[in-house]
Amino acid sequence: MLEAVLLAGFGGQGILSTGMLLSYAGMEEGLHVSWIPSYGPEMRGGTANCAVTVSDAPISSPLVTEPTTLIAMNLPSLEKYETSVRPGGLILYNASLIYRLPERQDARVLGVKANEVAESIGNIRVAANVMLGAFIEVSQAISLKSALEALTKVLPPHRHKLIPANQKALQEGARIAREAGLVNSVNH
Amino acid sequence: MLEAVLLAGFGGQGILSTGMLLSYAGMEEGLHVSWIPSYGPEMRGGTANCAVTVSDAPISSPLVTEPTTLIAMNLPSLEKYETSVRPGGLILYNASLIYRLPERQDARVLGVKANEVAESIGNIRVAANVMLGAFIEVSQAISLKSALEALTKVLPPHRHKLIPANQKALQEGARIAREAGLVNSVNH
Amino acid sequence: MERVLMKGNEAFGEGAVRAGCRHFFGYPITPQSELPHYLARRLPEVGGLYLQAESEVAAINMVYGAAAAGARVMTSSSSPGISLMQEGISYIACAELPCVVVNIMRGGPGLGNIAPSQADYFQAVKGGGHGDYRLPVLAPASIQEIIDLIVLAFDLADKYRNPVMVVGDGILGQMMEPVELGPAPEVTPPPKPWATTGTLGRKSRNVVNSLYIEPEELEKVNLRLQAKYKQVEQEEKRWEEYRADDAQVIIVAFGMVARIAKAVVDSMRMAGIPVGLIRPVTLYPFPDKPLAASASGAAKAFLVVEMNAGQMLEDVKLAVCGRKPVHFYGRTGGMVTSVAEVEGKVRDIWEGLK
Amino acid sequence: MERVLMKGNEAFGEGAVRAGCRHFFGYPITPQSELPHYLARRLPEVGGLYLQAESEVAAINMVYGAAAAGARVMTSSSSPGISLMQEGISYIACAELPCVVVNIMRGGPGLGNIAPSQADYFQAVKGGGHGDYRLPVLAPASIQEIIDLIVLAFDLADKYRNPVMVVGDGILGQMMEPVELGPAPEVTPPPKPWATTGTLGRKSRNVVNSLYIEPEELEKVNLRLQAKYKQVEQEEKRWEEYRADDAQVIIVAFGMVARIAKAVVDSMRMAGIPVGLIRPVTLYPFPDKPLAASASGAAKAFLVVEMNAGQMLEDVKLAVCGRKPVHFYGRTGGMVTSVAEVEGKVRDIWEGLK
Amino acid sequence: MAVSTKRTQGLADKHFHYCPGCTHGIIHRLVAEAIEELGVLEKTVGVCPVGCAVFAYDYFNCDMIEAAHGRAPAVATGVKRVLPESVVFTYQGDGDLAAIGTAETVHAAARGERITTIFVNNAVYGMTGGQMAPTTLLGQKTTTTPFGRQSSVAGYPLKVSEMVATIDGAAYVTRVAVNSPKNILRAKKAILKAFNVQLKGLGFSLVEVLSTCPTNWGLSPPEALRWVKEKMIPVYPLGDFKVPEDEV
Amino acid sequence: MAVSTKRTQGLADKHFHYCPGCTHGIIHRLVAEAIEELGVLEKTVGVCPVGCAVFAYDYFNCDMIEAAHGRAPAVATGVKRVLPESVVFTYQGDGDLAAIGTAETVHAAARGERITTIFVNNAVYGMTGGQMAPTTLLGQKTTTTPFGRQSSVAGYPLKVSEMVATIDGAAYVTRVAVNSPKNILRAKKAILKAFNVQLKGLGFSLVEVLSTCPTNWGLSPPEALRWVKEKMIPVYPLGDFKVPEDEV
Amino acid sequence: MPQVFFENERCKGCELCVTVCPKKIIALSAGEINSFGFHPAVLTDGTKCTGCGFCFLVCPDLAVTVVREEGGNGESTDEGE
Amino acid sequence: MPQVFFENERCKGCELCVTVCPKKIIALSAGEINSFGFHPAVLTDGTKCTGCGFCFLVCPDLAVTVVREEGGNGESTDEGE
Ligand SMILES: Cc1ncc(C[n+]2csc(CCOP(=O)(O)OP(=O)(O)O)c2C)c(N)n1
Ligand SMILES: Cc1ncc(C[n+]2csc(CCOP(=O)(O)OP(=O)(O)O)c2C)c(N)n1
Ligand code: SF4
Ligand code: SF4
Ligand code: SF4
Ligand code: SF4
Ligand code: SF4
Ligand code: SF4
Ligand SMILES: [Mg+2]
Ligand SMILES: [Mg+2]
Repeated sequence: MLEAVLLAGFGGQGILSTGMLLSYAGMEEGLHVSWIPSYGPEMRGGTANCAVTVSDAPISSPLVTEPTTLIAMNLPSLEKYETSVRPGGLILYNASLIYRLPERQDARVLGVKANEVAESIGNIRVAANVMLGAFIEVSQAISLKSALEALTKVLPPHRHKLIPANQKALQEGARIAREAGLVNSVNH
Repeated sequence: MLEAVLLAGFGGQGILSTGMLLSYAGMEEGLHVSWIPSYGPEMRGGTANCAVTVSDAPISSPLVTEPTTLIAMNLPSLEKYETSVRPGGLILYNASLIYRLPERQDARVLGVKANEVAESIGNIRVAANVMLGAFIEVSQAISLKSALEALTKVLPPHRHKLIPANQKALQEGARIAREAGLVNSVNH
Repeated sequence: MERVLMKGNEAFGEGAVRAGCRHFFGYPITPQSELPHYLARRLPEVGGLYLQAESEVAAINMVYGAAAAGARVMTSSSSPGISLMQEGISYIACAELPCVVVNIMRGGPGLGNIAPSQADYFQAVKGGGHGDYRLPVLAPASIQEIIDLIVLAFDLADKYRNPVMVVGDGILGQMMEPVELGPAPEVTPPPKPWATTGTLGRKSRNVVNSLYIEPEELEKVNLRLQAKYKQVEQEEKRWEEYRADDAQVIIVAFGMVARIAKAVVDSMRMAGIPVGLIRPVTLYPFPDKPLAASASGAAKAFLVVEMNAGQMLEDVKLAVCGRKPVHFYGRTGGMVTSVAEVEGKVRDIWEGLK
Repeated sequence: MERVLMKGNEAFGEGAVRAGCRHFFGYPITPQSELPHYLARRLPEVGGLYLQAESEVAAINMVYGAAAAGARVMTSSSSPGISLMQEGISYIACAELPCVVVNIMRGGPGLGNIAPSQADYFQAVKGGGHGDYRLPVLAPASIQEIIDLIVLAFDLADKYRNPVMVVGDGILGQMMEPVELGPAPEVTPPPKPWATTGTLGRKSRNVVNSLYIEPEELEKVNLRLQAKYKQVEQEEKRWEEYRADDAQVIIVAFGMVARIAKAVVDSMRMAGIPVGLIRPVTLYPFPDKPLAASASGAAKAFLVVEMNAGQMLEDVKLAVCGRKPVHFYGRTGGMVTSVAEVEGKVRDIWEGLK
Repeated sequence: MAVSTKRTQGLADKHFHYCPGCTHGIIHRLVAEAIEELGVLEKTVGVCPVGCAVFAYDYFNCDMIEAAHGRAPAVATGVKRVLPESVVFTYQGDGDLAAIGTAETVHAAARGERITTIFVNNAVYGMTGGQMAPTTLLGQKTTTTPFGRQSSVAGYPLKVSEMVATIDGAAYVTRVAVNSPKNILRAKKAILKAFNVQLKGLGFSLVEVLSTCPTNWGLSPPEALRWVKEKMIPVYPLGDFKVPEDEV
Repeated sequence: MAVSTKRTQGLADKHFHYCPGCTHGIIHRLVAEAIEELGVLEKTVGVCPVGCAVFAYDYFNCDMIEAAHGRAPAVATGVKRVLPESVVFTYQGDGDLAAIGTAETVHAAARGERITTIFVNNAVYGMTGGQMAPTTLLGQKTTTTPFGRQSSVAGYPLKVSEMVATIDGAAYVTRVAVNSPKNILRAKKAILKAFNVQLKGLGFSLVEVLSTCPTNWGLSPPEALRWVKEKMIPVYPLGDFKVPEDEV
Repeated sequence: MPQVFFENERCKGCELCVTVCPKKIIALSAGEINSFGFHPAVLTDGTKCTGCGFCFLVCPDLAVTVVREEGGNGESTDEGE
Repeated sequence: MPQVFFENERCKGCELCVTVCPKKIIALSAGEINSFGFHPAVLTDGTKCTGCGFCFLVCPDLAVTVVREEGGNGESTDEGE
């Protein structure tokens, strides 16, 4: 198993910490993991991406140039990275901010209204975790349980009050993915 | 003809401008010349050396590591450079400040009390020109006349009042050399 | 042993603490910021000092002072900031003081950008400052290796009384991987009887200096430095070979790029192409031996891959010395080579060999 | 034509004035002081400006501003000061601004001394600053050549929109030789439509910049720079050959050392030993062609002579590429090679060849 | 007659990249308006810093130069000495101007360089992630003073205007803030005056502007405005520190 | 009882390399005497500049470090932070401290660094051949202001003490001169006080000493003393610019 | 009557205009969201607007335009401390 | 009576002591010359010396030693402006 996930969007969507959560949970499951961020010069609102690799074998190259999964949190990210996804890969997109369907015919695709879900939970910054919940559900790369537990490790103690919201986000994402069923690229 | 002259002493003795004078006069005679200074970090009183090459052929290397003539203005300079003089070369030393004879047996040697002469002329800074006068007399590398004339070019206009003193110094040096006759290394 | 997920930049900091470094002077710059952030928190915990300097120029000169006073001391920066340190590094090298300088390289030249790069190779290994001096330069390729090499860096600095540079790029600095910290190593820096601590009863005064007004004296200093560098070249070359034994195409790459190259080696081997990797761990002294050996052995061609326009390439050519062709593939400006690109390049070379 | 006796440092200044340079920014340092002294007097005479900066860092950034405003501008310094300019030079190279930087090298590393040296070769030709940039580097060997090359330096800077470095050593800077100035050359710097002069009616704004936050963009800039350097390498290699045609031992030396080498060539020829000299006039681009040609021709051995521990040596080795042995003789710390020492070295090589 | 708060011609038609509520945007507008109102847009050359305002060359609608970190006054000097008729300004943060660029600032002032410096003091290094600046307040938490700035370790806030005012070549030195409409209007006047001092050739002019960094202060933008008023202004009092003699 | 003006133990038994009549030598003696009298010679680390005092490491009889040009305060900071119990001083010229080292000086002061800086203001770059310094007087001829320093080109003399006194971490800032026996005695007291401020941990102390450079001023040594009195002191008035609060 | 326009795509929802409006008639739109993910500012009751221009003055992103009659109650009446 | 000694090899003949001596009893030796080429300072009339120490204070090269009785008329009597 090797999942090379690219999470892409802009700052403030919680992308980097979501990627970290995935890595952490993977490590706790005994998998090999790596996490690589990349962001623009803006402190807030600029691009924020991160690449997470989760694998049962040692990771030679942690760089993700051809992701197995793209989690696109806004339109520019989808536009920039859609073509790089591996054939047969997965595209999860934030349907709150992306109004068009991905064009790739050879990838599995699922849209999740992450902003709406996050706002309904009461914290826009958990949007990316909604997507992560969906990813875990679809990919089964790690268990949802590991992710839920890893929150305590990833969030610093003074942020632990945010754990419930984040758990909710993961769970909601997973639920939506479960209920939606995956849009299969071949027939969407 | 190639004269590679090393003038060495400490700052304030007029060494660098004396070397310049020799170069200038040589150039005016149509010879190839070069002038290289070297000094310590002190502004006054530290070591001040200069190497002048005067030649009737183009000068490939202007560096003087084995001078044909050493003009030593103080004891440390004599001690440092005496051994570098070419066999058969010339050592002129400032007998005002150097109380011992050079030890080289294979060089021609002449001592001139340059400080005393300069003070008698009324300007200690012409001491090196006293030595230059002596050098010109002994070596005939250039004519004394060229040196006397070149003073107007080497001294900046606001220093032209010093020309008589410098001329005097050159002439006195030449006279002393003429009168002394050269201490031949073989029999001193 | 507990595995913890750690950022590269933090690993540099924790590694330094484990190496007994208690003084850090630096000036913020992306993409190495997590390193000072980490140490600003961590050093006071162990009785150490994090001090933010007013500039990189000041930082390196604070390092000079702290090293002169006998401390294990570190600074870190990224490309433009390292350029500003060149005068200071030259001074430290001449005064023979031990210290560690970390450069998390970013896209250049100029302000460039904050994306990963390896374009300060020349500056690091040939000496971007004035005069004949050299720095041992270490290039870790994983977070775990950062922890290990930073300890080595301090040891080499003390052993040779010389600044040591550790280079990474923005990816290495900001990525996270699990590391096993293990028990802290025993750290026993050698005594520093030359340190300017105040004489405190010592009979003779200590002077830390790089001024030698007499050329004869300065030449002696240079001869001593050159002898030291010769020793470094004899004793400190480090490299990793990966499936290189029987390889006909040898990839040469350092740092993060070597990770990519490893993936290429694996995929090419699966495709039946005998590719191997030689990864310099020390960039200076450059591990020319394994390259020379390959050049006289199984290797039919070399491929140097760098995130620059071809800098280490020159050292590889010097090592191979015309015996086998040396190819180059590089990306610049913060672009990162993909596995596929390098595979393509290897295939081309392989076709050419047939 | 009138011959005048001129100091090397003054010749740099007068050459710049003849090249149409009207702006100089610098910070004092030995052994180049006569250059600013000269220009402080001379520039006002021709309506120009001499401005003393508060540091070398400020000086190079004033140069950046003046070049951006479209001026022909120069700065000069010596080794430690040039180290401080490395960040600025990298910026100027990336922003593609023309300017001339003079380095009168002195003994290093560190504070070193003020004696002559060539130990900043690496810094000059490989780029002491961060990132992949290059500077054309010119190395005059006589006062007359200073006058000529400084004009060339400004022309190359404008032609390539790149900083150009001219290097000498303390001897060259402070020695005097007669020069023939001749009539001032016609100077017609190319138009600079990119200069930030205020828009003054121009439709689009000009921006001088070295920041390209997107790696894709910065890579494009780097590719443009690399293409430019390739052109420089094709068009601008300059060297002097002296009795090299049939020489079996080729001395390679630049600057003042080449003058010494010339004397050695003459004396060795007189002794019946076929020695020649190849003197790089451009250190970058390095004149590898004549070396490669000799290596495949009459030459049986090369002797690189430098006032450093062996820096140009690497470029010579890259050019000779293992075809013939390359020997080295160097003095450091401000010590100057004597003719006799080099003769001795040549004799040894010659004996070895027999 | 209907008037509207028209977008100044001094700004290019670009969206700012600044964080929500960051007052860099306000200061940009004020500078641009001043240049436009003085009618010197065509002969102005601006010099940007390295700091959050690094992209200011995309925003100001005149020729622009991006300087190395801290060196904007030196770069501006180069431009102004080549083009004495031009109007040259630098726009610099407190890391850029008051830390790494200290010497360049002091000496541009000492030379009486006829340039205008807009000094944005937000008590922190914004762009690089909220490290301590020389102007960080005592007790203020930053990423490099995680326990709050302690004078015993990290010294005291540097009062740039007070310091620069002691320098003979400085003609106009003032401190303003952009934390309220009233202060914004005052800031505008100060910026206009600074450019006028330059146009009259009186010497170096510096306007220190207290600005916010909600992101790195960990405050909402409205809280940040309050923090300027309650915390910063007491340490950095507003007002003129030096005015040209013919204008006292 | 016979007393004699004994050579201080604070100086090594070396001849100074300074030009005849250069008052660097007097200042060396005062600093050395102060260190000796305070009984701290064994725990003192001195930092020399690049400037005519570059060889000061040969003269002061304690551990010494030669710093890069202008960086002595940074080097001193490194030492003092590693060895808080040591006594650390820098000895710097006006090129070293007031030009290239401006930032290092200002920030050592801002940090309240517990070091003592002896600032030798001789209005010129002595070592490198008499170029203009930031402190060169208006109209003064130097090798780089051959027609006299003009404010329109080269700006105004920088008043370092006045400037540094505005900085919060500076505890003691004073200006003295060594142009007469009386002023020499005062200078000695100031230097003693500066070291005391350091020993008490009160912060940064700076003693600006007006000094001569007969060589580059083109004056005889006695004329040079007069020039200090008649030309320099009017521009650089003597006196305290800041004294520690508990001592006012 | 003065008129205030918000340019939605420029607005970053920072609420500075909300804070300084003396009439408290600006709020962030609850429902709307621009393409950067921000809730832009809107007028809650335009009729109360005095045209003071504070919202314009304080907006860091030039998202606000205020149109008013000259001589109307404008910037000068209330200095908005 | 106070005594003043000059260390000839240290003296650079700068005349600062000559200038500050209130009794004008110091001069450069006309005949003597030290090994650096300087004419060292000498006392012209030691009997007039007050032991004020100004020559010591001003000598940059530590070439002067003044020995006097404690309590004698010393530094404090005349401040040597
Ligand atoms: C030589 C150099 N050192 C450090 C940096 C990194 N750097 C970029 S911006 C900055 C400080 C920004 O702070 P400030 O000047 O206060 O501007 P702000 O972002 O707060 O507006 C630093 C240290 C750099 N680009 N170059
Ligand atoms: C980086 C660098 N720049 C310049 C120099 C050259 N330099 C040596 S001393 C000096 C100035 C000396 O003047 P000052 O500090 O006033 O001391 P003084 O000699 O007058 O006592 C300069 C510019 C240097 N050594 N290093
Ligand atoms: S980081 Fe701070 S200064 Fe920078 S744009 Fe954001 S709020 Fe403004
Ligand atoms: S050059 Fe000036 S400062 Fe330097 S030693 Fe001579 S007189 Fe003193
Ligand atoms: S113009 Fe004034 S009253 Fe009207 S909306 Fe804006 S701030 Fe409120
Ligand atoms: S101040 Fe501007 S950006 Fe902020 S909420 Fe109001 S309109 Fe939007
Ligand atoms: S002690 Fe006083 S009176 Fe005696 S010689 Fe010295 S200066 Fe003159
Ligand atoms: S002051 Fe000192 S050096 Fe000068 S003349 Fe007198 S004794 Fe000699
Ligand atoms: Mg800031
Ligand atoms: Mg000075």
